[in-house]
Amino acid sequence: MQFIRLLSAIFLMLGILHHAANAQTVDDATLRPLVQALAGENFDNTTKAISDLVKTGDPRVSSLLNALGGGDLYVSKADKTVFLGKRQGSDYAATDPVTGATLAPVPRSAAEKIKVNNRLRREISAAIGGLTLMSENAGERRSAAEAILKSRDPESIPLLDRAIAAENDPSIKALMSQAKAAAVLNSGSPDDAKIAAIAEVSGGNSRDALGLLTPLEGAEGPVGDAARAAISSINSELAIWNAVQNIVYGLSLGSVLLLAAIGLAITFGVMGVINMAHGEMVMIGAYTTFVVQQIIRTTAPGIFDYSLLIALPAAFMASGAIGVLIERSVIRFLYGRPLETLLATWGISLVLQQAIRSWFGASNVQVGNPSWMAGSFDLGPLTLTWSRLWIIVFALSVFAILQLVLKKTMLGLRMRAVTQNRRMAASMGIRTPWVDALTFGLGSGIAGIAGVALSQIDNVSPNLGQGYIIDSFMVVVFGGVGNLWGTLVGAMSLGIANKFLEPFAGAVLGKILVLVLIILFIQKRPRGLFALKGRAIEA
Amino acid sequence: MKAQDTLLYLDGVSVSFDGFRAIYNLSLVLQSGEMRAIIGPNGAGKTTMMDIITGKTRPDTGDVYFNGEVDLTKHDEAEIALLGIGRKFQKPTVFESHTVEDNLVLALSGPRSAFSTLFHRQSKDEAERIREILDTIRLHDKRDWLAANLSHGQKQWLEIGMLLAQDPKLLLVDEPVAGMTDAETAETAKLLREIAKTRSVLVVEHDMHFVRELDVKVTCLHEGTVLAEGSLDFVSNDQRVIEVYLGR
Amino acid sequence: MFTLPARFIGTLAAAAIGASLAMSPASAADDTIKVGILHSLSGTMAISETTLKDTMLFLIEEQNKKGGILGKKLEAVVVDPASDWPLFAEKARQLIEQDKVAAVFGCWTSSSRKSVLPVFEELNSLLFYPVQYEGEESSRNVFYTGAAPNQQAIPAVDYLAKEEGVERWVLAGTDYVYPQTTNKILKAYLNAKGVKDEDIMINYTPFGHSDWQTIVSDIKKFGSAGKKTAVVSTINGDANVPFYKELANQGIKAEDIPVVAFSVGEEELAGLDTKPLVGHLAAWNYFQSVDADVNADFIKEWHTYIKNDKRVTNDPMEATFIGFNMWVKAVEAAGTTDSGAVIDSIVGVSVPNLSGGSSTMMPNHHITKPVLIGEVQDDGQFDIVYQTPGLVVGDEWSDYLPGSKDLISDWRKPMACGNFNVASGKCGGVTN
Amino acid sequence: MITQWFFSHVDRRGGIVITLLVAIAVLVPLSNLLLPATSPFHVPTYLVSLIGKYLTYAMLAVALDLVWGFCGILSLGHGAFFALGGYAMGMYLMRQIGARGVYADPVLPDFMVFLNWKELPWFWYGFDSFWFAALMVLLVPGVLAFGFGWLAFRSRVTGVYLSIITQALTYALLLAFFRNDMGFGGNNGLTDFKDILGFNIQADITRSLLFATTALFLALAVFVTSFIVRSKLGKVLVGVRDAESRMRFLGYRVDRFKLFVWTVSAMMAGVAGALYVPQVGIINPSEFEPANSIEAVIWVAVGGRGTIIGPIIGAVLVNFGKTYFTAAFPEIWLFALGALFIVVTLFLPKGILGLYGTWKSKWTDRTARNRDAVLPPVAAVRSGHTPIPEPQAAE
Repeated sequence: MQFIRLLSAIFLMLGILHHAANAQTVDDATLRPLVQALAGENFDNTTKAISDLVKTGDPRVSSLLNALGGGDLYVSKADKTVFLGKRQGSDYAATDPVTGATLAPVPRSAAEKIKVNNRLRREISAAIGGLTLMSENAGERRSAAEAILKSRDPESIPLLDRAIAAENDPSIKALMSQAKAAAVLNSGSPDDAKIAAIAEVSGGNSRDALGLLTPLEGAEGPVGDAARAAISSINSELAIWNAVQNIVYGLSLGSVLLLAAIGLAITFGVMGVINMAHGEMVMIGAYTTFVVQQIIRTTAPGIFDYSLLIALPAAFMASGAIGVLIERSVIRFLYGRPLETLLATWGISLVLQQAIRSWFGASNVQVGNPSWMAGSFDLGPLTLTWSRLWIIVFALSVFAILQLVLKKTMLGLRMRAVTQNRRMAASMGIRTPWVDALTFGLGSGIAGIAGVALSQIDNVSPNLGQGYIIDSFMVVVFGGVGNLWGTLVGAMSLGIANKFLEPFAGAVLGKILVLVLIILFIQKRPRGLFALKGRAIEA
Repeated sequence: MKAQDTLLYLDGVSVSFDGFRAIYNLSLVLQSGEMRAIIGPNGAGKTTMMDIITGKTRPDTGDVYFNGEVDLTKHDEAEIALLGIGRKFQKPTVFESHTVEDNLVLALSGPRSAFSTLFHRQSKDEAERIREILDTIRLHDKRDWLAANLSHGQKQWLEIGMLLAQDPKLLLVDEPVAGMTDAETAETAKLLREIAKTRSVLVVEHDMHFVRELDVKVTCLHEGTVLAEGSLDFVSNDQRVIEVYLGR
Repeated sequence: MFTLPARFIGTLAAAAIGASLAMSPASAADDTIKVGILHSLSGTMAISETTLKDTMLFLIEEQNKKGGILGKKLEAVVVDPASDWPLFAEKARQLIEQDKVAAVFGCWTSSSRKSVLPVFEELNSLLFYPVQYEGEESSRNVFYTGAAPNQQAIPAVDYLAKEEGVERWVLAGTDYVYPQTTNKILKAYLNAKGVKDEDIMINYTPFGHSDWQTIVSDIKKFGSAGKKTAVVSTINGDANVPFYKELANQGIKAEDIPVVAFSVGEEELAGLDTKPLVGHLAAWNYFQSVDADVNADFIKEWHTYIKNDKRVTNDPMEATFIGFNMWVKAVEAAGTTDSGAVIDSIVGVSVPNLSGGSSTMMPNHHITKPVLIGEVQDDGQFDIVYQTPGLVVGDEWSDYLPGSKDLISDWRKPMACGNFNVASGKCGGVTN
Repeated sequence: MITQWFFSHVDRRGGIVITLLVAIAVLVPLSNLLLPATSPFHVPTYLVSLIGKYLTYAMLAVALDLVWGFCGILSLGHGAFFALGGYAMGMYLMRQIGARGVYADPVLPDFMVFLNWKELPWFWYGFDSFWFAALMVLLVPGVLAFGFGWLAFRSRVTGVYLSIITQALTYALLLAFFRNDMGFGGNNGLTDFKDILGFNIQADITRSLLFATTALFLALAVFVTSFIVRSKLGKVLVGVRDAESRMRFLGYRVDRFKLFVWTVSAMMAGVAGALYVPQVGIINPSEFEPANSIEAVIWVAVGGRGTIIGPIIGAVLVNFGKTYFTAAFPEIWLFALGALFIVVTLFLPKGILGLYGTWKSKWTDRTARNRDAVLPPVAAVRSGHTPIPEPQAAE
């Protein structure tokens, strides 16, 4: 019922609005009580206050409502006056919402924010939408159209007609006609108009269209038929998109797995160290990101967007250094005894976890997304998030770089020499201990930069590593120990398999099925996807 | 020539590992009771041939028959071993954490199933046979040693001893005297000739002196196929053999 | 050749002796009352539980400043059950039998509570359990100071239906008992309110699930069917951060599809940039943002104790605070720490809670609390948008589950029964 | 006669351990039940169940060592068999609760009632009988191990590949048992047991009896293990461990031997789990955690693999350490535990017993050589070589 009432409120005010094409101003005396009313005891009063304000059609209203929505409107506890506030230390820098005159700053304890909940936010945006449909600013017009597309309010049809006529930005125009069609479908308009509208919406984003059409599905007569037809065609289109979505999501999951596993592909795959501390290397990378961001937040907030770029080398260094340390102090005594490495590295992982826990505390730390990683973009009806996309790109480039290092550099050459025939390499004058340390350091370092990426999508806590260690081993073994390409293909195929299973099996069963698949697959290929020719490097 | 009434019969056998032809159209026949020496430069496919016979590698084409009727390509290592083909590796592989005696016990012919071994107790004549073998391979006084502590030559012998214990119809011996002193080499040759009295033996060897001491029919392999066959003198006078060994 | 067996015997003996040493009260001063703290300090649950350990130490210190109880100082005995459920049972037994603690404050997950429950009943000791849980339990020896489903889930759903006009529901949870039960209760409740099954989507994910792409986009799909949709999240602590990050990135705004969570508090938000999440909701019995003097003081003292004014407070901390004070009051009333006496004296004890009112221990060993609903703010705090007018009594046996709707619990004598069946009039559950 | 047969199948160590276990099986319960709590020799109930728990872990370790130490199969999923055995026992104990559950449902366990299940799922049938449950304790892990092993060993999956798929196995089971729909009580698992074979599960007498049973079963496990190890089959296993392919060329069907010992070991683990549950009072999916299986491996390594009693020492030591540290320094105990593992690997590469084992076998070997008077130069040079080679996860 609440919902209907709020709609009717909006109808009402918009109804008035489109009489007043060019908004007339009202004097402050009439506006002030309305503004005061915004600080009502409950949300219903505030709702009413909003619609009253809108009725005045005064240009100041839209900015006022914006302020309200943004939570910049406060009311002083003492004399209950409403003012526009800005945080300033322990005070609010206050300005008069009506006149815009600057007032004496109000101590924060003496004022409280005017509460806004989701419902109010919706009403505000709808109201502003009505107010700003004819605005000069294209951005405002666009958001106005979007707002109406959501509220689907029939009363706004004539207003929209004029807006569309006046509009010269094609994209906004399209949006407006979408909004109009939506409104038409929601109104008592004649069938032919509705059928036209159905055609109109079917042209737009198929998922929104589905949302608009489903209510009509039950309707009889030509409208119902048109709706049903449109829906079925949209659904068939969506079916294809779902497959695409599974693949894209699968790749993104795959690249997360790849990132987690690729360091292990070196320490375990190439060196044969059953490195149970690998996850902790990832964790250290993530915490390095946190530290870097902390420093940036305090010293140079301006460059926060570049924090990750700074974190990458830092994380590589941090994890890499610790890796070298571990190799020199423990692992090097264990070559040729791979199973001991399992034991020792397990111990190391416990120590590292506890160290981080004692240092940074047991709870999650906050790692922020730089703006270029936040948000998403649409590919057809699919929503792809930037962070995921970047992680795919990142994972692949890490892989490529690693391949280059191994294939093209002197270090890589030596690494391969040592891992293939330690004694021979040594007798050829390669300082094997040095190479070992660097190799392990490289693997750990890579794990570290993986941590930077994972910190963007997962929570950063002392348990971070534990969450990835098993999957990482699965990937490396599935792909074939000692083969980087195997790791790549392994990660991607596991990711995609997971995503195709998830929709009908559910996340839990899906994961179980993937594990079973791995077990069965190993029966067919006892040496993994890309079995290494000749003497396989393995435990 | 037919597979019947031969002990080992390879005909037109070929195998290649991703492009590289290890064995190409190899044919070789071994009569029962015969000892044959296989020579040939490195990479001639000697070891691969043994792998094929013992079921470690499956040939791409060609027939491999044992006793005239058993198609070896259809069996795995264990089955082939039980058929009576014993193999000694180039690098001596004995069970280092077992004593000399236990190594022989494991090799000793007899039931091989899990349960029979679980409740197996050593019988008189088994003990007797072990004693014999220990004498033959001259390790009697070291029966309690861990195999790990034997010298290289002693390991070679222990492995031969294990072959005997297996009591095979056919022995495949891969470079038995590699890394042996001359004295040991001579001893080994003697030993093998002794063995050859009762069994067929296929010896792969580089060492010409040793082959000469064996003084048996020689087959020379090159690039996975038979280059020449006959007495050592005949083979070593063969022009192509000389080319292969001395290079052009 | 006996060196080895000797060593072996030695080991066993050492183990036995050492164990008894380890277990024997560490420097047992008789002029103190021992309080056991049974929260994981390592392993997966350390994230949530470590704070509660600190809270207990803080409360005990405060109490000692006031002179302790019955003229004796309180002494905390901290152990680490390491997120390992059987270890919880072992540690509980150790605290009670060896350290002779008067009461134990601890556990977070239901599994840990279930594993220690028999120990407390066998040894007749006291456990104060400070976390919201699925209900369906009432033990003579356990005091549930966290929320039962009716003190969290149902008011939240009501709010969404009334204030947000939600008609279509996604019940998303981690695949374990608390979400499963809560969702069962909610589904029954929603159906009772006339919501059709096709308007309810139930989805479960494994523990620590970190890849939410598919599910979030499914929620989007489900939400685009023309009816106002909301997500009721019983997703377990660890998986929340990636879930919200995905929500934010896929641009699901609270105005479009609000998410109300039962396991997300200030502590969890601490790991998140909340700007994109403004408006999503959580239902608790306490928020740090509660505007009450007692709360302000508590936060101030807490910050001075922990020497870090960034540290947040949250609902389980309040539950611990309430539980501890109830215990203190009950002990003082009974004049002894003896379990039996305390169990009798604690029912009806009423102490101030942090939201300005006061909470009372009910005969079913659950407590009365207000239910608050808050919207996430960009500063990682919650803005309280709704509060139940009165206090809600914790309902241990849900009225929406056929198995338990006839059950009540009342530990006062003479009934003293945890599962009294009003239908059959007998103690001891349903008899069908 | 029997004793003579018995001792012909265990070495001195084994014999002593077994006698020792039998001894504590008798003494500990007696001291717990008869001696007054004041007496210095009184073992409190708390310790009884605690040590009882250690012994079940020890049994798991022995089982693991049988496949890893003697056959070179590194299982990172043995916890799964342990847990399955535990669940079989747990289901029996659940059925024993009967109408004493909170909902007083005569048949359905509580968690089924509040999940609103109407009748018992088929796989719960029969568990009201102890002997059926006992059979399942052996069969469920046994059959799973057999099926798994049959696939894996036949297709010659070895080394880390095998280790990792065993881990996948236990991980998959973990996820599966978490699900309420599986009908095993979800993550809360099975708990709140009342009695076993009519004995109140919380009574001291029951605990003592359970302890005694555990000790005796551990003794049995030690006997079975040493019987296997000392038989010719044991020699074959070690052969497989050190040179698998050589074994094949000797005509042994390696896969069958592996399968045999693998299945036996799994059953042993199952029994351990079954004894664990009534003493701990709960079984839930966390027992399937891959970390638990890895810990078991660590017990064996610490104690010394390839020996029969090393695993027992390792299991008891590590778990005692855990009990002690988590109480003594709850904040930092992980440092201690982690350090322990690192130190053991670095300085006791073959575990606590390894030191001894190395020394001993060298000694016997040398005496053998001295007796043989002739000391071959090579042997002299290589006398530094440790006769117990690494059990290789793969040849």
